[in-house]
Amino acid sequence: MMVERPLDILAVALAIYGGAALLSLILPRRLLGIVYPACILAAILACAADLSVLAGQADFKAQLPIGLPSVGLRFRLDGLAAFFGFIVNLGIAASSLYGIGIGKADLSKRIEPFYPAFCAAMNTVLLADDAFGFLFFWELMSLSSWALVVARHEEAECRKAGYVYLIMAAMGTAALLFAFGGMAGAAGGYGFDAIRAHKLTPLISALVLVAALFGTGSKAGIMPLHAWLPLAHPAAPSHVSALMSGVMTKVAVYAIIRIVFDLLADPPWWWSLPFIILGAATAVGGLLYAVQDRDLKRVLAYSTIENIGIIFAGLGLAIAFKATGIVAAAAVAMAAALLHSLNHSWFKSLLFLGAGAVLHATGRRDLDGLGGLIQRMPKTAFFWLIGALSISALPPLNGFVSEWLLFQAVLAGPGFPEPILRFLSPVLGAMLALAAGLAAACFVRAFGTVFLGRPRSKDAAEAHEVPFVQTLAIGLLAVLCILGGLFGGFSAYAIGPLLKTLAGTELTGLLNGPTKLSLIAFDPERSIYDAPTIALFVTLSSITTMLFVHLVSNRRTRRAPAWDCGFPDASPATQYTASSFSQPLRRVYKGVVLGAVESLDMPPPGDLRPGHFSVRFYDYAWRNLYAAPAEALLAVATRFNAFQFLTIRRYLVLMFCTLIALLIVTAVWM
Amino acid sequence: MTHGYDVAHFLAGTMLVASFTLLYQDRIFAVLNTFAAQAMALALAVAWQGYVQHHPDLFITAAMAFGLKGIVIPLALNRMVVRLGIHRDVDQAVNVAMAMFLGLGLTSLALLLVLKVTPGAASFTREGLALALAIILLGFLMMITRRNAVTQIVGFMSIENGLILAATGARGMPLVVEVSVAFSVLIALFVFAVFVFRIRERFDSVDIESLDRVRGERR
Amino acid sequence: MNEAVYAVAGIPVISGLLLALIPGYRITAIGNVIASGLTFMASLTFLAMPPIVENYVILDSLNTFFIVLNTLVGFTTSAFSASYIGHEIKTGHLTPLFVRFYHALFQGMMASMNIALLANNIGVMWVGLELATLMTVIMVGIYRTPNALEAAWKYFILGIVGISLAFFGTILVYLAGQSVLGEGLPAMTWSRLLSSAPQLDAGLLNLAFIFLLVGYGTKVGLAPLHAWLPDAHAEGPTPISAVLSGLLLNVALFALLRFKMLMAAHPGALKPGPIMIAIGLLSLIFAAFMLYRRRDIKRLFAYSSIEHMGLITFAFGMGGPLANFAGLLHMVMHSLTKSAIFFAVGHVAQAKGTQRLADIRGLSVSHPALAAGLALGVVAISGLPPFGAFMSEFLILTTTFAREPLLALAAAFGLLVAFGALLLRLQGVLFGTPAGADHKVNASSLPLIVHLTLVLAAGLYLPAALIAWFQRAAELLG
Amino acid sequence: MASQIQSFMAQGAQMFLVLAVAPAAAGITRKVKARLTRRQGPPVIQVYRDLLKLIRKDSVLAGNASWFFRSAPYVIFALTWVATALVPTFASGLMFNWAADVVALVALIGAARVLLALAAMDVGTSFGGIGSSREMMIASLAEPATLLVVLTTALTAGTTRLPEVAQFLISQPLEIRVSFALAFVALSMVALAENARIPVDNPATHLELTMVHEAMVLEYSGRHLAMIEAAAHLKLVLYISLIICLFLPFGMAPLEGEPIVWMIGLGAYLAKVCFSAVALGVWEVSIAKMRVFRVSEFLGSAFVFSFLAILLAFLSREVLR
Repeated sequence: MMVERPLDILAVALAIYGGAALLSLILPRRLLGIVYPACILAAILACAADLSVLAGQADFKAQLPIGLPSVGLRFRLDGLAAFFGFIVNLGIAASSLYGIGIGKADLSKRIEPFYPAFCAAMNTVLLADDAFGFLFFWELMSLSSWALVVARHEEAECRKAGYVYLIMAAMGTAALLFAFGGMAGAAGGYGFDAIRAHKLTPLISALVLVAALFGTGSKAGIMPLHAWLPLAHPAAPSHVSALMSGVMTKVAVYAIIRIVFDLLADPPWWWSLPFIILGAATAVGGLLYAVQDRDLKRVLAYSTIENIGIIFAGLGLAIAFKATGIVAAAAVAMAAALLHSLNHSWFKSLLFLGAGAVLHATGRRDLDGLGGLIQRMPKTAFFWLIGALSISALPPLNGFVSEWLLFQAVLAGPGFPEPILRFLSPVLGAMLALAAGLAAACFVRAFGTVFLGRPRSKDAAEAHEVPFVQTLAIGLLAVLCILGGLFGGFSAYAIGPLLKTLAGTELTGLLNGPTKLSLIAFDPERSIYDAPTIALFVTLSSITTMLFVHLVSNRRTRRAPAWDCGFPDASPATQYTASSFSQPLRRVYKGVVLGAVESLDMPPPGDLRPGHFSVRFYDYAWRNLYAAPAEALLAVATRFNAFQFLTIRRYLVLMFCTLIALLIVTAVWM
Repeated sequence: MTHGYDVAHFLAGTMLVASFTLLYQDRIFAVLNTFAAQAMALALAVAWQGYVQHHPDLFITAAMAFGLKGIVIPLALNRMVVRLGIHRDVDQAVNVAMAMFLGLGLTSLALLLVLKVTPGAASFTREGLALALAIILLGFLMMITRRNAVTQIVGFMSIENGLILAATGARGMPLVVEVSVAFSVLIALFVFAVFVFRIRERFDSVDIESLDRVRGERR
Repeated sequence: MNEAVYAVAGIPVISGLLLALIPGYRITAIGNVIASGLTFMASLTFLAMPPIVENYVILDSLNTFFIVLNTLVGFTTSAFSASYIGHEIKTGHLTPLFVRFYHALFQGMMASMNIALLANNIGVMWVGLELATLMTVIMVGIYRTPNALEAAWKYFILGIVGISLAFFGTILVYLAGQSVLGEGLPAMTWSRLLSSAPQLDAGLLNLAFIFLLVGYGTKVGLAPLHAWLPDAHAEGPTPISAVLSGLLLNVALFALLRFKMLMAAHPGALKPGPIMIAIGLLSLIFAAFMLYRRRDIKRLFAYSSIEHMGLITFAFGMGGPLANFAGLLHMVMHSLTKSAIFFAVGHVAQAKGTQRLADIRGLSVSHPALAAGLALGVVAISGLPPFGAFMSEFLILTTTFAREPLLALAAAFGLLVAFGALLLRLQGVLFGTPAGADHKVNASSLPLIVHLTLVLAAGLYLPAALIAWFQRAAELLG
Repeated sequence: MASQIQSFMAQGAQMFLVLAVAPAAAGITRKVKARLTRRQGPPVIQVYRDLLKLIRKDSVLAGNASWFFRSAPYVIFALTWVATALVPTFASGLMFNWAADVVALVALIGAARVLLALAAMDVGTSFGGIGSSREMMIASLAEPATLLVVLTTALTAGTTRLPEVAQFLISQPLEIRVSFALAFVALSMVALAENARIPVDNPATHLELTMVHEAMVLEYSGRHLAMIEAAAHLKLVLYISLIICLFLPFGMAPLEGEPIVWMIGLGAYLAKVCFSAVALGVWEVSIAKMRVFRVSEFLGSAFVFSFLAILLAFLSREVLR
């Protein structure tokens, strides 16, 4: 068992995670809080190890004599694993920091023991270097997160969420089993190196593609497999939701990258089609649901789906470019996918932790019951605003960096030899543009209804700021979002070696732009985006304007009741609610892609009862791909159930028929 | 040697005929008598095998077949039928013609199957095997075409007759006697069980359908 | 001939007779545990023993481990039943007289199963299996409630018909062997038959295999022949359910495997693969669907046993070293896990005073330890890591997909449907606010812990010797 | 070095030029509209007066207006200003316009819009809600359309940097490209929508049920309102300059041009702006405002045009430059 140092550090980190999990099983309830500092420590160690590998780009292997006979349990830490390990552990650190702030009363044997286990599982998935180990830890990851989802088991919807989640996870694992089975072949070379060596027939490789897409897509929330995600992610405690949405989905992204770009070294160009099509559809579809939903955490979950769609689309472009030999563009697309995974993990964790803070402060998640929190919890509001702006892909924040790269990649589309791809890339561009617009709408709505305006409920009016560590956790993430936005060029440069291994080349244009920090997709003549300069510009000009205005004006400000076109002190109920905000969009998209039923009960003139307007949403995917099959299954089960109630004679008849059937078969056969 | 086989075949054939008769008898007493006849034929066949193969211990089996299945059990069942007052019941689940057709089909299937067996594969010739198989299948058929426990017992016993026939036919097969004893014990259990259910008056008739009254999950 | 073999076969017989004589259920319970423990000790020596091949006894790579497993589960189950039966007598479900029978029969059952496993003579193997069946029939009916009697009756009738068919199969095998090996003992000695398999008559073998498949398949509980299994599990005492699922099914399948080896060794004989695959898949999917409408917790897990037997049969039907290895592994994992589940279920049923799923709620609040045990058991049986069944199902599905994607799809479908049902019921039992009765029950969780630990350990690490045995057996299974 | 200084000057000049031109453009439009409707109309200079007046007046804030409400106007103004300053108008040799290519430019405008929509919701009045909800609906269609248009031209020019695009177009022989025609139409429609012009919105009314932009800024007053108004004017100029730069950049001075060339460029630019302002005025009086929910169809068609444009561009082009 030979190991170099980074793996040692990771082993220590894993040991801490595992130790925390085991310890928390025996600790008394009020001491359970210690798992969070432990997790932070482990996460920091792991991050250090991953960064050192990212910088060095050497890969380290280890093998334990356990696991599958004759294969053993193999670990490998290479650039890809390190990059995603960095994402994972940073997310863990933030969520754990938030977790420190959890009150003693909220600690429970149903959460704290599983939290470190979940963290450990996510790390080990990235490290696994054989099919068995990979799926082993993959399933452990699902299992531990399931336990966290059903932590609040008294609530029926949490139970339902957990149920659907674990079933989908099991289906995904089955699909991945198939993928690896196909790749390993009947002889069963389950080590990743053996899989790399093993060449596939076109049919098998097509099956593998489908299986892998299903397996990873169902975990990441690709439409139409996504319907479990808006149930499960919000059901968990907020700091766990942050992990599931911000980090666990990235593990799925890692899996598909590992399979497509590493294990099946050079995929054919048409492999990119499902990625691009599904990715684009998911990006827009996810937002359409996000912009309609009335539950804050569900909105975030749907927006996770959207971002996963963007990442998958980026991967699709990367595959296409790589397969058609346009490596420079492949590198750009790959960089977009990778950086978006990184950025999304940051702002999505931020937003979920912020939502957790809101939930903790007001006890409610429904947008229509919140409002005006910017007064009661200014820090959270400020950080959440930054998160919302970054996820809406606005410069100079980090969300825009990956978005920009992706558009650059799309613009390289005309280079495709295949007409289909030439046609698809502008479609993808349009979809991404649409997604960008909708994202802005979605988060204006979310931030506006939750933090701005006047409180729509007593809970919201009596909200209070959350403990310092929690705001600290959210704030640090906000800082990351800003830095990530300003120094996108640097991060693109940092993942250069990784891009070389995955896409074939790094972003060559970097560093020879006007400033060292400008982000350059191909070459300076073609495209530059320089966040620091823009930021500088904007700040300078806003400050100068402010100074100028204050110079000229008489700086006097009076407070008065809102004018509101002459309607004095209208009640908060007159504000636009989240559902009324999304009504125009609903009008635009209803029916086609969005299941929404509006019902209006307007009393006739003279009738004094109040009118009622209500909207119901349903997810098409849920109806057709989840509910319908489940009903069919139960119907079949009911049919079969008759076999429980036959008479003994009839059972004998069954037996007799079996015997005769088999006898006839043999009679025909031999 | 050959006429030894002829005799064996004659007896086996008689048993097969008896099975068919069992299949279309719908009066219980007639069923019992036919069964007794089949059992006697079996006893003779077994005894003959013992004589041909110079396996004296087969005579034990023969004696048991004769005594137990030829006389004791039919009488016991007779009394049971009388006590249960089911001697007029007609208990076919499928009508006789159907049953006969099925029986013919099964017999031909048995022959067809055994024809595949290479000749002389075993000292016990293919015809004997075919007959035994046919008797077994017919017994099974009888079990599933009759509703009433007594006739089911009879059906099972004729399966078992077929087995004993096959077993004794197979030259020098060890444990035959022990197995036949074991089977007799089984049958005794079977009969006893029916009696038990009757005596406990938990099931008002021995119709198996009613045994299923408290079934599975009907709570 | 080795005295350890005598011990494994003899200890249960003798102790069974003794237990029948001793009054007082406490002593008999302890005696039961001791006897099973001794048998287990004796069987442990097999692990360090060279293969034995004699006229009546065989000890080879296939059965060595299963005997050890058999005695081990017998031992743990006896320990569990000691605490279980105590509660049953307190609540008056059983009278001491019946408990005396019970313990005697328990030992007798173990004895006959060990004999069936050890037998080199196909006739003796048959006798062992049938004795085991009859004894379990009586055990199932021991509560003498209408349901129990009805279950026992169903089990009895289907069982004896199965017996007869299996016996006819045995006769046919003998006939096949007789023409090559001559009359008498050799033609019924499995090892001799195997060594001279290629000369045997293919037609007879095929015919024989069909009858054996239907006959022993009834014991295994394969789909159209399964009818006895759920009721027998649900109505009998829980230790018996554990033994039925954990051992009897295995032993029956083991007998079937012996004959499959015979078929595999004969080039001319029909390949049993397709038939086993078909029946296996049928059982798997059928049982999976049956799981949904269950209202009785023990019947639920009985159907899950059918499902897993189906999967195992499917694996052996696929054949090939990996699939066979996986099948053997899954047999072991299933018997350990399923008996563990029944231990948990038994205590749950006693604690809640009912077996109705609808009446068991919020167990994780009222009985955390039991709930954890049950949850771990279900996780393990559903083939989730870190438990052993994950490895076997991983191997089965991956290898099948590489060879026959559609079959793999069907198998996975069945497994997922079953998982859906089990998880649904598990969540129903564990979560929510507790409801219904809450009796005091002094559960001995040791057997449960032992089983789960073993399964967990197997999931992480398989001892080299076990792997070697299974790989050799897998070779022979073709 | 000399070019450095020159381009720096260009940049500075540009910043103040747009600032100076913006209100005038609005004023011209207003004047044209007035004249066409047989009214005298305010002088063009009036817009400047209004702005100064607003700045001087003291600002009245709603009781529950937060820090965000107060700081938003300045940021919005700054964002729009920077964005406008980065579009090459009279010369392509601006010092910093490499800092943001078209994609970034569109995003900057988007940022300003998002902040405005948020600010509108801060006070918590029904009209603020109406305004921002409609604004975001419009934006969700307008922004992608804009992106697609700029991408179309960028695709043809093989670069996303505006100066290069402009230079490329100048260097090309004059020819009508179908994709460009579509893109032009689309961008014009978007420009109307984005600048709250008829038929999408009417800047001149407070007709409650139809207003969008005005509804958002209802609560603003004094210097804050001045900032917002200025930003609106800038935005108009920004879109005009963008259209000019993308579709008719003729006369634009190259990086190392003689002062005389620059003068020509400046003149050309001003002429073009005036022309567009007049055109806008004419357009506004010659068409009626449409219902708010027809807007989606209007912009939807804009989106479709731009999509067709980029599709054609993709399929016609063989390989990248």
